[in-house]
Amino acid sequence: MRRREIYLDYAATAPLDPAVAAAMTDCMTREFANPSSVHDPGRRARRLVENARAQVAARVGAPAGRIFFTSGATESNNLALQGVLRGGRARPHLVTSRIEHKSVLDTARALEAAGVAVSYVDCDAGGRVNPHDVAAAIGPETALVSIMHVNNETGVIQDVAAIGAICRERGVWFHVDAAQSAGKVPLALGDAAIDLCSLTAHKLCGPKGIGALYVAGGVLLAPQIHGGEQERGLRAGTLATHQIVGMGAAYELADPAAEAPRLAALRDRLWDALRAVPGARLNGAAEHRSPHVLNVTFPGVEGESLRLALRDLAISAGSACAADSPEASHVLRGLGLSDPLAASSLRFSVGRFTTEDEIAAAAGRVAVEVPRLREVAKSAPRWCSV
Amino acid sequence: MRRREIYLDYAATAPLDPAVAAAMTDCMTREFANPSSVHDPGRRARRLVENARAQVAARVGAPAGRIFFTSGATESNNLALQGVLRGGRARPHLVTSRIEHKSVLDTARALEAAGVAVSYVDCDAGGRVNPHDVAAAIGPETALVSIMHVNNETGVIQDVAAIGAICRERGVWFHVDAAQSAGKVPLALGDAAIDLCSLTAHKLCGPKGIGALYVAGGVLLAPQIHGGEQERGLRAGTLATHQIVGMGAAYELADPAAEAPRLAALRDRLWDALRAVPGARLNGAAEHRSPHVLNVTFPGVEGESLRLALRDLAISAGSACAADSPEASHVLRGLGLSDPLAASSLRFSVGRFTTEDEIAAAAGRVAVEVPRLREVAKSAPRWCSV
Amino acid sequence: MEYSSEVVRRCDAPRRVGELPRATPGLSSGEAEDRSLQVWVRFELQVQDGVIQTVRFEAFGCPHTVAAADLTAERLEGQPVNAARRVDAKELMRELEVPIEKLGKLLKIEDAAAACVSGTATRT
Amino acid sequence: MEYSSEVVRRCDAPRRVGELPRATPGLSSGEAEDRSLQVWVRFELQVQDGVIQTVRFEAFGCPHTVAAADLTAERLEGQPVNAARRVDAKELMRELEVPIEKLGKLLKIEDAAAACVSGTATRT
Ligand SMILES: Cc1ncc(COP(=O)(O)O)c(C=O)c1O
Ligand SMILES: Cc1ncc(COP(=O)(O)O)c(C=O)c1O
Repeated sequence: MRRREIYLDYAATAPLDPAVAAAMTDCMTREFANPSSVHDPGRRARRLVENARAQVAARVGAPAGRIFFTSGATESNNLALQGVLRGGRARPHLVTSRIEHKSVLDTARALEAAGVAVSYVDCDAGGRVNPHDVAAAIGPETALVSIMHVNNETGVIQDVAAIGAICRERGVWFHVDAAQSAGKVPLALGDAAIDLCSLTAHKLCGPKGIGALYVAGGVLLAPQIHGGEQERGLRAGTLATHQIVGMGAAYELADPAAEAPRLAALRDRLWDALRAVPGARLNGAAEHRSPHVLNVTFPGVEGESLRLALRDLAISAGSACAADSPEASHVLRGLGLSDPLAASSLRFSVGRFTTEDEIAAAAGRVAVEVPRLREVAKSAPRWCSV
Repeated sequence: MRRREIYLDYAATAPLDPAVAAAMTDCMTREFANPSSVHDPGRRARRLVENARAQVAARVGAPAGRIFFTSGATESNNLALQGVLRGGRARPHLVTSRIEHKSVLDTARALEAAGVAVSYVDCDAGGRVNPHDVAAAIGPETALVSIMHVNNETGVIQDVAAIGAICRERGVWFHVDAAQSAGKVPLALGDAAIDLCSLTAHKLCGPKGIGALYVAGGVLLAPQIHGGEQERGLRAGTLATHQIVGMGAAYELADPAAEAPRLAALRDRLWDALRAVPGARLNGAAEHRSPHVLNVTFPGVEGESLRLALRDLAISAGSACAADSPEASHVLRGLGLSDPLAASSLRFSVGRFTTEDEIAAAAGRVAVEVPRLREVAKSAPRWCSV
Repeated sequence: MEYSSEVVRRCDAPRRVGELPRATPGLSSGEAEDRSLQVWVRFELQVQDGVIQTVRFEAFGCPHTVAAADLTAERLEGQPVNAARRVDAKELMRELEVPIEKLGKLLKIEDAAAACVSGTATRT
Repeated sequence: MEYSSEVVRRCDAPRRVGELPRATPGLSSGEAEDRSLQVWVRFELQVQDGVIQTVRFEAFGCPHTVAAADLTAERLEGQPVNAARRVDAKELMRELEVPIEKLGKLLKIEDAAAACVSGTATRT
């Protein structure tokens, strides 16, 4: 028998908070009408939607009217990038980084195929994008800069304030993918030099399949999903009231001031235990980190075998979207890791329901399996561990 | 005090079936992992997703591997049309009808702005599109024909078999918007001459915010939401397990053979009562109708005032997506109704939880309010009622 | 569309709907319409000694139009006949909380009331 | 990635991991690698009278590679030495239910075993 499952993959997704589930169940069973219908039950559903919009807006410091619901941060990222760059206006140039989430990078690639020029800024060995590099990449044709707030693999926080200031100065719109950071790292969109910001519910103990795009006043976006007047014409489709209610509840519940220190303590405790494993290395700058992610390389241990050995831990090699792909993480390679080292890395991510016992148990399991697997490859050539 | 609310707007959306809600709640509280994660909880979530895919596929007579989840039929319609016509291949011509859902018509309009030629076929006074008109509109440049199965305002069923046969013969792909029909009007996609078919859960007592696109083998679609390998690269974004489970349960539960006759009986009973109101006219051919929709014009009664008077009935003027817009229904105008007559029309739609008492009560209310409002406009000029 | 409770109340039970008997002394009527806005309004006034005694209306229009016509009919009673020229759509909108996009319709109430005293209107 | 229960069992507790003592009589070893696939495999055989007596392996690779190396080591024991030339990756794949995209890695098992008897390989 395997030990009880330990879930340390909050950066992939998080369990629903019971309070969120209760709000959703209540909505699902009571208010089923279409929020776009003008009859009474439709209006009641609409009020739930608008209440949730206000909850999300309050958490990210934005006016409610600037929050537009989507099916998740993937769609929000697509809408931000395609909405600006497929808008048919001039300035067909996008600046982004090499360590963005696939939903930004693949969209950038699709835009390239459609004739948009894209500049990919590198990060440093600590996983940070230098604002000066962004400034250098901006040209007269640049319409948009897209840089994530917190990286999903390393937890590294980018300096979106400095990058935003540069964008303002250069008259370029700035999109921030805040899928990982919202509710964990403070973000006040109304005051920030940020024009577009992608949000999602499921990383914050809310439901999967619902997210939002913050669109600052004055930003012109071409809708990508047409039909119907929902979300003021920016995103058509029947509003999923229970999903929106769930996102609202999750954002209202999230209390970064209280939760971030607790998560950081769990993460640090885990790293304290794991650094005792010989050769273990932390990926990403130790400062500037979101409290919930820890990415560690165990040189000389093949990644897939390590994950199988640690299958009682729900952890991940990189992002879940590419979990089954054999390619090494583009993020870790962006930090300068070799393919074998990138593959020998594990992402641990903690969250609301993570306990100290789970952290201790997980560290204990890693401390057993890494040396055992190194035994299997004891005489392996040097390239396996550098 | 108003009477108890009577919900007759199933074509806008339907309440969750309690069995669907139970399946979703179970999933929400137990299996929260990301279905793309390779660890055990991720795999369990993946199995739930694949089980639901099979349930949906079975209901529409398609192989499970040809069903791709989206956020709803609006997105599916967008993906089908944009995916074919923005694919960068030749043949930039789309054939559709004037009475499609806004998510098809607005997408067609967006494609026109991007240089695609679009032909809009008219319907006859009964709301049916003549397959010969579709044939006549197809040219050498035509890539896709998009015709809905059941119209959301009139309930009229289009002859998708005949249209599909024409498309096959002419070597053109055929997309069917089956948002209203799935689970109510028989549809066996595997055997039909249909290449793309849009589905949604919420019209069938499933959750809002989840749908699917059926894509026949060999059909090439350009993804519209990029990033991540979900849905075999056709639609990125974290899969919303509970939503997908809900859709699967809803499609499995739906039993058109048993439900369609019951709905048709309710609808016919309502029409029997309403036709007693002087001047009441049925919109849409009496044959070829989905069992759940009844669209009636009450000439000489202004629509908005009628809806206010009948506010204890949750019914609609047209589609919910445009419920708040002052424009007359494009569908009813397509059938040849004048603006005042289109505006004087009501859509009643019945569903799983509609009772005979509700039908009787609704008919009674209409029979009171229509004559009362006609009194207010007794000497109104002729244009108000023709 | 949102309606103020006053609009709802008046639509549910308008108090001055109908026509005055043809033989009514001092009867005048006026109407106005805008087909593109799908609105038609008619007032009938009974005037005696320059003072409006009784008002009746009919309307084909949205709830705001019906409520505003009902309110106008009520207000005109007891006023000097010239008041019919001075019906103010903007004031009706404020009082009944009518959204601005309905202004065009409410202007027909001004026109119909004014037509009662302009002498040009006859019953259609 | 899905693993057959046999793969999981062998990865959890491979039975022939390690090295034979340097002084073992009849010791031969062979290894193979593919850096682009991130796989390295080494076998050591103790051969006596033309028969493989004992086999040990080491591997840096995915679970399928490790399991297949363990199975190969086990199978070779008691076989004539030429069996090391006839390890069949396809057969290992069938037996362990290895997906086709892993074939390249398993071919390195063939190579490493064969290298033991080709006389070219030495311990690195
Ligand atoms: C940084 C980042 N951006 C975007 C996404 C996509 O969000 P969603 O799952 O809501 O589509 C994720 C997670 O999947 C993420 O970590
Ligand atoms: C015919 C038709 N197509 C498409 C849609 C859109 O479906 P969804 O609400 O799932 O986006 C609807 C209903 O809203 C519909 O009735």
